[in-house]
Amino acid sequence: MNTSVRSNERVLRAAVGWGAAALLLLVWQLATARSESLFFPTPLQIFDDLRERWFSDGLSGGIVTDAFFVDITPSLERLLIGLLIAWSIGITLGVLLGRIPVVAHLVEPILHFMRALPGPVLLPLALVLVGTGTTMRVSLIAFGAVWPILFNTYSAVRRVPEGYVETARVARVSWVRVLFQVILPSASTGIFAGIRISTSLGIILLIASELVAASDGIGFGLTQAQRSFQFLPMWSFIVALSLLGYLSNLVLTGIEAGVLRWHRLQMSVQD
Amino acid sequence: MDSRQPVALTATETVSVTPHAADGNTRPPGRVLRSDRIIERSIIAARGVAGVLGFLALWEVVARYDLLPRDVLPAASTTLASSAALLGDPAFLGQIGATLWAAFVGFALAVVIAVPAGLVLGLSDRLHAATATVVELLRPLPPVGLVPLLVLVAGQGLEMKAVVVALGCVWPLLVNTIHGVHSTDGTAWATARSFGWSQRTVALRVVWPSAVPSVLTGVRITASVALILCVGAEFIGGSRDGLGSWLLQQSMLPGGIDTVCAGVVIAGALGLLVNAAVTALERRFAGWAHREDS
Amino acid sequence: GDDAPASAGGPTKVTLSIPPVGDSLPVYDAIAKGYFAAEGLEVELRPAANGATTINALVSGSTDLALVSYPSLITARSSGIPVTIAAPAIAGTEEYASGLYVLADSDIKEPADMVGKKMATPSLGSVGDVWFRGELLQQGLDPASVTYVEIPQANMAAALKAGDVDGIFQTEPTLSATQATLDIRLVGYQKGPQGLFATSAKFLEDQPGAVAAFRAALAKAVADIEADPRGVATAMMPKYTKMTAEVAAKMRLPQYQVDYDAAGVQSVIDLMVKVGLLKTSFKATDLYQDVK
Amino acid sequence: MSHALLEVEDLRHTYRTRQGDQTVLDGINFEVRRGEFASIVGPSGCGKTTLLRTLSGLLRPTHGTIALSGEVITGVPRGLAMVFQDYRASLFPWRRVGANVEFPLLGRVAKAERRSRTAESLAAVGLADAADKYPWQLSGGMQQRVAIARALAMRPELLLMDEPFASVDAQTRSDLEDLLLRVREQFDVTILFVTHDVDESVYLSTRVLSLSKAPTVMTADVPVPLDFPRDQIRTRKNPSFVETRSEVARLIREASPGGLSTAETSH
Amino acid sequence: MSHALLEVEDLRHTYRTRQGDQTVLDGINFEVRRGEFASIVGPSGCGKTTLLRTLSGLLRPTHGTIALSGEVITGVPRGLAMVFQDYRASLFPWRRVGANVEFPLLGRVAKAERRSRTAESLAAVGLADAADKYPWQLSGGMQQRVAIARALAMRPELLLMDEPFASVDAQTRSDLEDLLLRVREQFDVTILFVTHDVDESVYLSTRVLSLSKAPTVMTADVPVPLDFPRDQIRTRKNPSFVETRSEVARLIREASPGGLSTAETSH
Ligand SMILES: Nc1ncnc2c1ncn2[C@@H]1O[C@H](COP(=O)(O)OP(=O)(O)OP(=O)(O)O)[C@@H](O)[C@H]1O
Ligand SMILES: Nc1ncnc2c1ncn2[C@@H]1O[C@H](COP(=O)(O)OP(=O)(O)OP(=O)(O)O)[C@@H](O)[C@H]1O
Ligand SMILES: [Mg+2]
Ligand SMILES: [Mg+2]
Repeated sequence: MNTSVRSNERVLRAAVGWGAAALLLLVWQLATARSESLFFPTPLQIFDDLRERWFSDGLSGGIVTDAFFVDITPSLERLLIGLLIAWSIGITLGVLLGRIPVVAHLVEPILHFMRALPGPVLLPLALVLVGTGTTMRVSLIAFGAVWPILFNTYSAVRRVPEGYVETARVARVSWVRVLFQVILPSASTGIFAGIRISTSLGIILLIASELVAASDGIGFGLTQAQRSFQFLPMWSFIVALSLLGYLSNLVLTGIEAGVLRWHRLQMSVQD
Repeated sequence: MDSRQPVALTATETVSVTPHAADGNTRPPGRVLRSDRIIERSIIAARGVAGVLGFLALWEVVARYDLLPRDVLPAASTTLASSAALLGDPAFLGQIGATLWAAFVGFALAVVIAVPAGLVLGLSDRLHAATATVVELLRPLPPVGLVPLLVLVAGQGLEMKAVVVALGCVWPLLVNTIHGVHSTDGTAWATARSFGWSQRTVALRVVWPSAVPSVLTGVRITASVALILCVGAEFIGGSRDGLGSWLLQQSMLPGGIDTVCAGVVIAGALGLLVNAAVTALERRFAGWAHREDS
Repeated sequence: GDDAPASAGGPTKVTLSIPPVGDSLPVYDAIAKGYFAAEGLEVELRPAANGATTINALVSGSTDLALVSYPSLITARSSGIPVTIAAPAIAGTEEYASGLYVLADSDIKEPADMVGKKMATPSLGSVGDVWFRGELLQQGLDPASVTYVEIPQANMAAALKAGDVDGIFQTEPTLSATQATLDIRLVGYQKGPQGLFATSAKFLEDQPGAVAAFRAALAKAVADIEADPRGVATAMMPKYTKMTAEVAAKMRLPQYQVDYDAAGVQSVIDLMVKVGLLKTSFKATDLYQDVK
Repeated sequence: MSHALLEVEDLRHTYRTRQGDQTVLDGINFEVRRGEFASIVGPSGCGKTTLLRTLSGLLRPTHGTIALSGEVITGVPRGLAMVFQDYRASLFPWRRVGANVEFPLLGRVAKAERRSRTAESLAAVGLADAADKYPWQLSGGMQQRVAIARALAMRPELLLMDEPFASVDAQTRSDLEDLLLRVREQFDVTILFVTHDVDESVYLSTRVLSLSKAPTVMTADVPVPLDFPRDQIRTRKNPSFVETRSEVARLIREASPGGLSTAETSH
Repeated sequence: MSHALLEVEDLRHTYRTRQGDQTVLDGINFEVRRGEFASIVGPSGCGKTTLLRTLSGLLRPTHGTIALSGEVITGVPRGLAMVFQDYRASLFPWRRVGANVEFPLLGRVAKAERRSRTAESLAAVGLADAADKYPWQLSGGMQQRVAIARALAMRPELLLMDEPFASVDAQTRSDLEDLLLRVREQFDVTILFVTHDVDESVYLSTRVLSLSKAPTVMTADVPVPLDFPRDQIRTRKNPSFVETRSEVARLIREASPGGLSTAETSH
């Protein structure tokens, strides 16, 4: 396995991918530049606005503007806390369900039902039950994002070969180590898949939760721009969302690549 | 068994042939009878019912005795009664019909776009590399955040809802289809080629069937997402009809929380139904891929 | 129907987006009594979302007419969105009193006491918001010294009770419900034009007849209501919304406008400029056009 | 019939990988005549699978020609069938056993004919009853029999088999060996059989071809002086068997010095 | 040392399933003394795995006692290691070979000691170089050697092995057999070895225990009168080997009449 050749190829693929993306941007630019539509500014205008809005403070000013701390940071914070809650609950519950069939039988129908509840619509309920503060937003995000991680963990844990567990038991390994060194690593691919899905769901719910009773955040900014018919900022917020999703995915991919290195290698051997 | 017995390379006499499948399946070989499976299923079902009842009881108690910090949660009994009443209301059923239809249209749109695209991208490495970045940039866009913009372009009707649903469903379907194509076994591919089949025939007869389970998994995941997105779009975009806009109006009414709760319960039940339907579909068309489970 | 052209024989179909509240009473009355039909209109009702989304729907042509607030329309117009007034709708009165409420035992006696506190508003830049900021300005206070939180009307009572906010800007019909469960006190209210039926410039241009017919039908309904507000309300609200007859009977009604109150609207515009919600002022008369 | 069924001339293959080129086949020449059962033995990694993939047209060799019935092949030739080592992945799990056997005939052979060929092939491998099962409902040995039945249903002139019995247990393996010899008689098919089990190669074939380590050349072509039908116990006790076996084993050992245990890595 | 290393007394096990109860072990008695290599043979499904699972403490028997060094076991006892049949499901794919071998020692044995034991065990199975590879980068035989190394690193008094070589090919199998005999000497470990291959049992052991069909009892306890070291060719030619082998085969055949090949269907 010659890693330098591999990384060369990766660079090439990325270059082709970004080339295509740039091409698409160009098409977008040309199409919008000619239309003069109020609703569809050109990508150049959008990026200008984006930079102006959030990244114009220069190196001395710490690059990001004050608006960044109003529009972006609160959302990041809510998203992160919500996701962390969702992940901890989801993984814990998933392992419980996967290892104790009776628990699974008891709560599975209800969990499936709760999973099917449409997140944005829970907003009025959440407002009533949890109030209008950050708690409401974080719990909405956590509630929406917990399902994929829970169910992925559950099915991954169920699929952990019994041989692994028995091997550990014969070695008289404590249950804590069985959990952390056998069950969780063995289920880690499934868990990571769940983490990815839950992140994109979390972003959807973040936006939904910031639609009401908020005074900052991307969702709030988006609605305000939309309410005041400021289409350029509105697009900036949309692009910011896309970038947020892209970057969070990048981060997760990075972590996953580290943690699941063995799995990626194993897959490449079996190909 | 004399001295001319060849060395270990020959077949040594075995006591018996064990049905050890070479795939490491170490399940006891005992046959499971149909009636036993029924018994087992009913035990599981009974536990499920017990769980649901326990949950409802907990809800009832919490609501009755105001155990939550805010004393606004309607009781389980009240909510279920209003849900039942709603289900008897033809106007409300009409709203549900509208939601289901829009979710279906958007979902179908996503399938029609994503599955063929996934097949092509799965088969062509170059196209895959070329589109990867664009996909990665577009994928995280939360469709619900685009609703205001879409209302401007597509109004508040079926078109808008369908576009929101399709936008949300197209990516998981695409990813699952590509994954399905990639998971076609190399030997299966070589076997089909050894039949003297063209690339196209192989794609049609081997790659596609191999991809079906993964595609159907994508369908199962996205079907419930479709419903959630549709209701969300109606709720945020104030659509002309549908469960979401109905909930929106209820939530604006004083004391509407009871009906909102009832509507949410129905929305959840609807999601369960859709999921059950798609799971049945999956068992029917990709049962072979889930052989370990059955 | 979206953009259904007026066919020679049949009635003109228009879609109308309204919230299921007392503001929409003339519409319900006009439908029930056949005033629209008499004017050759067939009105299809549609639930309303927030003001901006509704205005977007007007522009996209998916809705022809919609009940929105003046600040929504004014903001849209100043951003160059081609929307205009189809007909005036409502104005605030002492009795209607859509305004700032606090808990009965609160220290807050007048809007100025809100400085440093939290106020719930149904949406930023809405009628109540504009009015409230104007009040502060008048007393030489900085409108930004109050924290504004967007909370749906239905959730305001709970937020006020829980102490999440110190004051709420409430309107009917939620107000009555809030008063039924919570001891609240009026601090100040907004007078003058509040809501209107908006339409797109394109619709007004293409179908001036339909707009004229719409105004005429509404005028008849408003006359009915002025003659017997309680009667109309108890008859119509339960029929078209989930409201019970008892609630409808007690419901407070706004002043329904038939004639365009250009001066009142101009003062809204000026106020919005003053509080910084609008960059440049324009003439209220630009918003309204007479049609045949 | 002036031509042998299969003629291989100066076949060379070099894998071009990122780690550099690796020459696997370095000039292979041989012929297989109609009716023969030729086994190819050679150390692991010497290129047996590569050879079979070039013969079946799945892989284009870097150099050299392959002719089937006198015609140089370019793609996958007609009249050829292949049985892979990995039975689990070579049967299609979404088709029942009968449908799997029928699969290569689709669009080529009329339905009635397909049905009868399928039934006949399945009967030949003793699986007439299993047509309606799914492959994964069968044991490994049975699955490999299905793969053989599928190959037979194609009525190939030449049947290529790549270590077909490597992943079944010893008892099943000897059952399958005898089955293969039986169907060979019944269907009158020419077989090229890759294995790395010397005993197996001698037991089954009329001729054993042995390969060196990579870069691979042919090191021997040993005829097997044993009559058919063969018998697991009697044939293996036969002095000719023992002698041929030792001969082939010696040839292989010479071609690839050193034990197996250090060479086996991966998959 | 008045006690045998392992004493099994009237061991019975009944699986309670929904289809009714199935008695698998029906009163098993035996002892294994320190230093012995005892093989257990018996027909498929007779309960060999069940027996090993009770001995290892993974399964609590319905009745009877098991004592290790005179102490009746309740859970998984100390001083015991087990090698499973399916090496793929017993090595952790996310740990490198060295880390796999080290795994049972974590938290019990100091780091330096762990390192040295791991190195020693891997060297003993001829895989000193493979410590930094992942298990799936190795061949099946090598993986099974890793599993053996892991068991050895635990320095068990008693090593239980459940058909450990059933899923590797014949050549590798005989290599592994010899390896096992070597490490047994080196580490001076007592081994209880389950197989259904009679030749293997005789070749490896000092003693062969044979089981009947279920409900299972012990039908024979045959000492193997062969010296160590053993040799794949010479030992198997030895008349004592041939005789013991026939004896055991006869005992088994008597215990379980009936053929095989029809029995194979699966899952
Ligand atoms: N697609 C490929 N790309 C690069 N190298 C390959 C490829 N396929 C095989 N090789 C290499 O070519 C050599 C011969 O492989 P091949 O599979 O033909 O051997 P084999 O004789 O069939 O071995 P075995 O007995 O293990 O099946 C090996 O060293 C292998 O690593
Ligand atoms: N967990 C279980 N529950 C119920 N029955 C079981 C269970 N495990 C094994 N059995 C049954 O007990 C019997 C003995 O099984 P066991 O696996 O011990 O046999 P074995 O001798 O190891 O067979 P093999 O040689 O095939 O490995 C079988 O009939 C099997 O069906
Ligand atoms: Mg090979
Ligand atoms: Mg067993």
